[in-house]
Amino acid sequence: MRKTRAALPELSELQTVQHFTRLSRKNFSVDTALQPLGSCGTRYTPRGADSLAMLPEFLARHPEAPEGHSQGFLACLYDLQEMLRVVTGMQGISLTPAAGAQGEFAGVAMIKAYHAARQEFERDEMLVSAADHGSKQASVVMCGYKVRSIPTKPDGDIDLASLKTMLGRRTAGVMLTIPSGLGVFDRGIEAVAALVHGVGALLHCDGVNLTAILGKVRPGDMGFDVVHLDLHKGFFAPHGGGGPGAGPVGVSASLLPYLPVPIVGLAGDRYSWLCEQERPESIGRLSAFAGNAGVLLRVYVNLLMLGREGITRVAEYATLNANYLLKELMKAGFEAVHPDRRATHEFGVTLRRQVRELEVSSRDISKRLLDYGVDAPATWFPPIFPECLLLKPAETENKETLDRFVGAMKSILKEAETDPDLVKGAPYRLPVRRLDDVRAARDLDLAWKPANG
Amino acid sequence: MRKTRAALPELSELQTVQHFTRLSRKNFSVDTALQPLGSCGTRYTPRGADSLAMLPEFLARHPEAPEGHSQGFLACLYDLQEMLRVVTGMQGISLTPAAGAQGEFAGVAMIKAYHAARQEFERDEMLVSAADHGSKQASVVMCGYKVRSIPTKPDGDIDLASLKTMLGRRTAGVMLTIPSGLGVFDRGIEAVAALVHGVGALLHCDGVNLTAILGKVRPGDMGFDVVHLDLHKGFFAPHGGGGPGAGPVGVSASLLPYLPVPIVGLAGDRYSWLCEQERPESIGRLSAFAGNAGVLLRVYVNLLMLGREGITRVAEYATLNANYLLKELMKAGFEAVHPDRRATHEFGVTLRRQVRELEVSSRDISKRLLDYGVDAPATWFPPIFPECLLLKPAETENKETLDRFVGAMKSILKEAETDPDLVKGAPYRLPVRRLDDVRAARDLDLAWKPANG
Amino acid sequence: MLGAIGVDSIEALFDEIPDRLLCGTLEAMPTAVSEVDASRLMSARARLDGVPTCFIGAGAYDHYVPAAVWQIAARGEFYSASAPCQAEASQGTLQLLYEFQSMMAALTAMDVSNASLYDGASALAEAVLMAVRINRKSKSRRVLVPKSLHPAYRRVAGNIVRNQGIVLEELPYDPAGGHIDPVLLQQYDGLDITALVIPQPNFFGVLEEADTLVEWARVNGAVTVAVVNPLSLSVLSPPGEWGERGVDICCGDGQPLGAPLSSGGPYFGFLCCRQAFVRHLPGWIVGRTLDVDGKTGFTLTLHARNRRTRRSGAASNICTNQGLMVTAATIHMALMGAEGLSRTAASCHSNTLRLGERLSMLPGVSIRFDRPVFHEQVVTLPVAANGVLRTLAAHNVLGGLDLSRDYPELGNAILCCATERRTAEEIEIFTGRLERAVALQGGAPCRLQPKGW
Amino acid sequence: MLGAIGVDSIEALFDEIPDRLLCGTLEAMPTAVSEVDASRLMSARARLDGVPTCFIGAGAYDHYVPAAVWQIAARGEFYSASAPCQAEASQGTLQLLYEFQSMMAALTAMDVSNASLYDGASALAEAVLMAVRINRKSKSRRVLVPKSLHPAYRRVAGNIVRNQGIVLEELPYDPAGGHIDPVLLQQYDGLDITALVIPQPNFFGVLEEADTLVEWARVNGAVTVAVVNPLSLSVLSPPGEWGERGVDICCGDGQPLGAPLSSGGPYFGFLCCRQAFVRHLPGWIVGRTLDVDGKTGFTLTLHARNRRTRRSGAASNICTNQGLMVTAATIHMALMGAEGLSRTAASCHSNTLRLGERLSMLPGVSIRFDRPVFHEQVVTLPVAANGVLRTLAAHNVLGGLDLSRDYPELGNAILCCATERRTAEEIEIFTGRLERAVALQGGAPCRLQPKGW
Ligand SMILES: Cc1ncc(COP(=O)(O)O)c(C=O)c1O
Ligand SMILES: Cc1ncc(COP(=O)(O)O)c(C=O)c1O
Repeated sequence: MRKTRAALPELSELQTVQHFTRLSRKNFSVDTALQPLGSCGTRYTPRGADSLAMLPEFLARHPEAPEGHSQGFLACLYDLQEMLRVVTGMQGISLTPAAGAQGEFAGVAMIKAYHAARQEFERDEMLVSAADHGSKQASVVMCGYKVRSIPTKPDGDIDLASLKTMLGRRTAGVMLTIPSGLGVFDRGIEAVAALVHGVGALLHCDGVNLTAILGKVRPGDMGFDVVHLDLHKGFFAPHGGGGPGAGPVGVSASLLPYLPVPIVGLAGDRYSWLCEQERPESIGRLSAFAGNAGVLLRVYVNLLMLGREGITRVAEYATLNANYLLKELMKAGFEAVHPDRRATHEFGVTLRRQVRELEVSSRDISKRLLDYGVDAPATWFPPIFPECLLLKPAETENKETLDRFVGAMKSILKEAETDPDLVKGAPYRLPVRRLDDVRAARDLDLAWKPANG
Repeated sequence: MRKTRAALPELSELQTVQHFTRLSRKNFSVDTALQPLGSCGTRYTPRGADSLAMLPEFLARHPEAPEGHSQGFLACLYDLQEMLRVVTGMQGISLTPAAGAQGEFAGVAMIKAYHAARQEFERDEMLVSAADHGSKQASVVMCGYKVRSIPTKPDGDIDLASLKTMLGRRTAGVMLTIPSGLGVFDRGIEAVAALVHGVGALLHCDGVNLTAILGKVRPGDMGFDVVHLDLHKGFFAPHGGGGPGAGPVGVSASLLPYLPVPIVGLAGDRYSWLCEQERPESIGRLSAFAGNAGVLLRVYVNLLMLGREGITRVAEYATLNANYLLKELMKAGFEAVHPDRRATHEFGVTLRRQVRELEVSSRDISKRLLDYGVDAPATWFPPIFPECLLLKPAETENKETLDRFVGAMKSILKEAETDPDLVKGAPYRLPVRRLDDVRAARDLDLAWKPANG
Repeated sequence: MLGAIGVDSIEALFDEIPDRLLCGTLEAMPTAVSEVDASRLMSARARLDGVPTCFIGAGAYDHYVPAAVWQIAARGEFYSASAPCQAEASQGTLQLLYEFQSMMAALTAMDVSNASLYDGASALAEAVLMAVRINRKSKSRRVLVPKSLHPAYRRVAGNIVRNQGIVLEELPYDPAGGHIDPVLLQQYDGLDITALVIPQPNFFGVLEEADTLVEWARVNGAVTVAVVNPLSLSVLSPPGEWGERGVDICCGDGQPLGAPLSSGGPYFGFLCCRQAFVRHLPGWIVGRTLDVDGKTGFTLTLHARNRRTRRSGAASNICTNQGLMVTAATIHMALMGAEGLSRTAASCHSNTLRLGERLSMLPGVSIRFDRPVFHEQVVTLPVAANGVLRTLAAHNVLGGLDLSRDYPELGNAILCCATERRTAEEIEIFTGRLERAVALQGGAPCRLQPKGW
Repeated sequence: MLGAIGVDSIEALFDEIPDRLLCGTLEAMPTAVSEVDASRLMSARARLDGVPTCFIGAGAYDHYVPAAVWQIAARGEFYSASAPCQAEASQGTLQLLYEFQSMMAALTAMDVSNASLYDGASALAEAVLMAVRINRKSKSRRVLVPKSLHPAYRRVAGNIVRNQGIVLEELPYDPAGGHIDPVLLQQYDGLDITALVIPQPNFFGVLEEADTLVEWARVNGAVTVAVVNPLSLSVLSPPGEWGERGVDICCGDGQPLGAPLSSGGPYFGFLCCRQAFVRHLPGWIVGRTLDVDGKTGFTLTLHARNRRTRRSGAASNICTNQGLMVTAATIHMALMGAEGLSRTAASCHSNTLRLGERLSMLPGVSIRFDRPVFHEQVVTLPVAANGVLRTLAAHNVLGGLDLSRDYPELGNAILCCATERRTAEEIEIFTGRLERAVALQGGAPCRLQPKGW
């Protein structure tokens, strides 16, 4: 038995409501910030998708409810599997990974299982694009592989020559993001796929940016063996201040047996769970039940409402917005990372020149953007391009908002020229001024204690 | 057929959500303002009451649904009638009036019907306490009565001597608020009731302040013939920026036949509507269906959760808070309207002296309070005490909040002494500075037109 | 706190209440229950009522409300805001009300709108009172009210205006068309008629010859009062354009604009009029003005404020209105736009026509009136409606409203409505069930084979 | 916008995609439906599943979630916020996460907590990886995992750590007590064991001898990992106080803290540890720091940031977590307080005991284990569980989890749970139905007379 009561707050309902309502108002968010530039790919979730995913019966459904009490729910998941199969062009889908990183892990684990089934144990390397996201390193290591980095050419596409020299009998797979983390579509993707498959390795796609090409071109058609999606980024599930997500994986025929469980099956008109017993070669389950079911339902409803026409429209409008914004920023004197390429739904702007000439960093500029009511993009990604702003205007932004953003960037540039300290001191108009990260990491204060008030 | 499309906005869902979310953030409210001082008696509605009143079946219920599909809903209303009967000590309740003013009208209309049934058509006067609310005038006129005003003594109680001279064969009824609009409990109420009944007139109670004495003393026991409650003020229904409300009326035996319909009846274990046919002497219905049913359900759930103990606690805490605040403000140099009386759940502080000496008005002070994050009380009520602040701290406020309020009042007083223009220019920290009411009434702009942007 | 006040118990704060009046513990009031227990009770009661398929309209319509509407309207900042007495601290609510007034003006094609009344029926009462105030030339206080107007509206208006010597005179409807035959008005030519009320569509769903009626009134010096369904105005000619100059006053119930059925309330009434009559408009009115810095802001204006202060001359007693419902309606209209509203209206209309078509194919069942309808229609059955409707209800279908109480002359008639939410399948089920229910009551024999319903 | 970009169609923006890869219209993807239509489909599917009375626990518990929790968590400012990368624009989320960490530390009596992981099972995998990293002295990578731990947790942990040479070794449970008999551990005395996992309560609801197990691990140099139910910690001894010095790591699933069942997710995993190990803690961690003006603020700290940048050395791939669920849990804990949580826990416990008592009175039915339980328990039936549970489900009762797949050695055993939401009446219904279902399967004859269930 517990001896002393846990030191939780003891508040009235009104005090609780007031406290958290006030906290909420300190956040930027899609619903409130002036120009949310799709940081982390955050998108608006239609309120209808949200409500319909939370019908009382769905909220009350126990994960171990018998299939007889689950046909409605399973039908939704099954339909979602089918929709994702169609839009990715893959052969099979498992919805269960809880986020992009877990989907990424599942992909690598399936590749491992595939080679293991072929007894090709000498394959111990994963080749990862140099422009890629940090989580890949960890996902690969978690599967017992070594990582090697594939260089990209100045135009952003994979350097095929280098790739050729790196591929071999030790290659288990190659991991790319398409469109890439800098928003370019790799024009040599078919050649890449051919080379990879040529050595018996598999091609792994980070689908976090798939929204940009939805309904235009599909990973399955490009030759990928596995793709994971980030439903809370490109697929309209809410971001919730950092989650929950969902990271379904789609696979080509060669990886079908290894898909993580559970999967929803259909026999006649009856839906059922396919689990470890039914799918003995599966890499298994990755969470206690079936992943973030509530997120999946939201995405399902949203895809229903978007339909065939809608998904293409999303890709088109997002791409239109990005290319317009890129052009306007270039007109305003900013330098594109890949000036000769089309933007997809995002693009990089490098502030190298400004940083050199004006002694403000891209971080200063992004903090100053906050004062303009813009939820500024992260400045530490992609790692190979320092002092770069990655911009991803969602398809829901309109021209006025984009023009306002360009206006803000222009005036910040002017501020940086005339009064750099102003920019360096930003932000000024938020609940706090610039925070001391170094202090946070050094004098760790991670939990309230009576002593530290 | 319509020729030109109505000029409504055409927005995307995200734009709509953003616009109204941003608007909402310009409001003070119980959930956000630092010290909501129960302006208009606004109270916190427990979120549970809210959710349970909005169960899908209740929201989907058609007002003309047959009784067979309404037993659950009717049971709630019936129970609420019974609870209100108990807490008011009256003989019967009709829940149907949509707000306090409609309940007030219903009360007067029932008094009219009562005298009409007795053929006492010479009764054409209503006596209304001078301290009372402006809506009474209109309610009385709407029933074809003349209004006469009853003076109060300096201590706030009704002047019995004057009352005696005013009462007579022309008196239809006497209307009081108890506790009064200035927060004093009329100690002579029994004598008043005896005098009124002595001349064959009826006694009408505005129950807007009943919360202050809930579970302590009941209108029925004091001799009132009719009382109307304001559920969105004292009874925890949300205020919604001005409604919807609910203004049930309770009556003594003499007015029972005249209660407005519909009422819920119970025969055996079956609930039914009692309407015009079943209650032929009723003053009739006051809205198309049964009033603001959703508000009534909220109040019902809340009374369930408060229970017998809870309602008394509300009265006690509200009274404690008011008396504490009064004492602290008096210590801080403010003058009570009724310094020798107990406060009930509210009290008046007169700023006569400050206004005279410092040349700031009570309006200036209340606007300055807004800068301190306090949802300031109205300064135009009660009408007989100009330059008065009526303070009504809800039972949910704690000592810290009350002390903060006293602190704010003290510093405003200091500001008024040292820099009166500062106070006169308030507010400064709100979405707008002080608004020009005169211009609003003179250059009427009541609807957007393409021309005026 | 007790110490500061100088008492030693909370009870002492109630010492001005005569002891013999204290009620002691209210045994008849139940003791408190927790939110869990309350939820159990309320869920059970809600389940008891279920969610039958609804074909009743009659003033309350089962429309789909987009999820965004209430998710935003329910934000604490709207929900728990007090009345906007302190304009500077209520700009959210006030701007929203201004937008509401603008949208209602656009929808009705009237000059101005107030910020809501309790419901459609009481709004009609206020409209009649307003008409009497406006029409100074008329001494008769005779108001023509068609019998084709909603019976509850007629009753409510009567109950509210009755004591002011106003006579509501019933205009019969044409037995074939279900509308007011303009020829009928000739009997009133040249008489002193204060006002004419024109429902559109009328209670039977039938369209009146609005232009002709308005012209008659204009010629005869009667003020015109339109009673309209706001959703219908997205497709039907708006009252501001009826006849040559439009109507003088227009009112109705706002329920179709985002209010769930919820057993009849809260909905809201609206009231619009010509600019010339704005000073007679009851209820709150919000005006646009400037603050001391010249920035646009919004405030309550005209008598709305004064009503709360002045004790004389107030023409209406309305204080609290239906703020939160107006909040929802404003969001609803902004979200739907004129385009969305007209799509909903068209879809309701085609459903109603389809229903009429299907039902009138049953033996002995026919559409009662031969004039065009909107939204609902009267259907005549070969047997008493009462029993048929009861049988349908037992199968969870609410088949319409029995008209025998209010319109015995119509025989076995019911009023049926099929909103956009009703599916073709539900209409088929209704048709099939109706046929069998009629047969059961000894009407026409059953043509259809049971299909496993 | 096209003009600014210099293209004449949106299609042109996709011109870097090789033509032969374009997928054209995706005929297999359905066309768009409106929100009304989606609502019809989803409601029908939800209704299909219904809301059976749930006696299943097994890692997901049917607790009541106070309405305030999600009304606040669902505010757009939390719901649609992106990840808190720009700390200054995310102080709401960040302070909330800091409060979450504080409350979890208080509840578990551990030094620090992270800001969440996907779910309890994957949190265990992370805890095992962390234990391996921490225990540098141990070379074996052998981790003892009791068979009394949730089977899905064991599988998930295995699937995730499998490729890193970590061995999860199963510890059998005591057949009489259902717990780990500490004597059994003697076989491992002095061996190189990297970590010991201790579930409390375990999967069977049985309480382990946690103090003894922790002491064994301490003496034998094994890192201890507790897997706990956070609600139980309001009454049971917290892991930080087990044995002499408490455990090293503690994890579990946060579902009981405000997450609806919702088919298994989204829930959230939590992970707490000693201060000394904080730099090994995966997932986001929020620290309190100061801004340039010395004002308190909050920011992501430690490697959380770095993981997103640096491509090497990351030990875990977690990026997105379960932010919104943590938001709800934080509000939930603040609202309930330690007092409220322990009341819920006590109420679950007494319901479970009552259920055990009632069930074990049935012939042939018995409680399987003789040790004290919390929250759930194993019940042995006289016939195969499968058929009995199916019969119960047909009567809308989910009678528990069939253990025959994961624990065939237990025979006809089910795991039953009765949370605070289950009423005495529901327990009686379950008991009665179970008796008859057993009889139906040829078990003991029926003792009870049907009571009209
Ligand atoms: C390119 C890329 N891949 C993978 C991830 C990981 O996805 P998640 O955050 O959903 O786990 C991210 C997100 O940070 C990402 O940006
Ligand atoms: C004393 C008093 N009586 C009556 C009313 C009218 O009540 P309601 O606003 O609910 O119509 C009010 C509110 O303004 C009031 O303060």
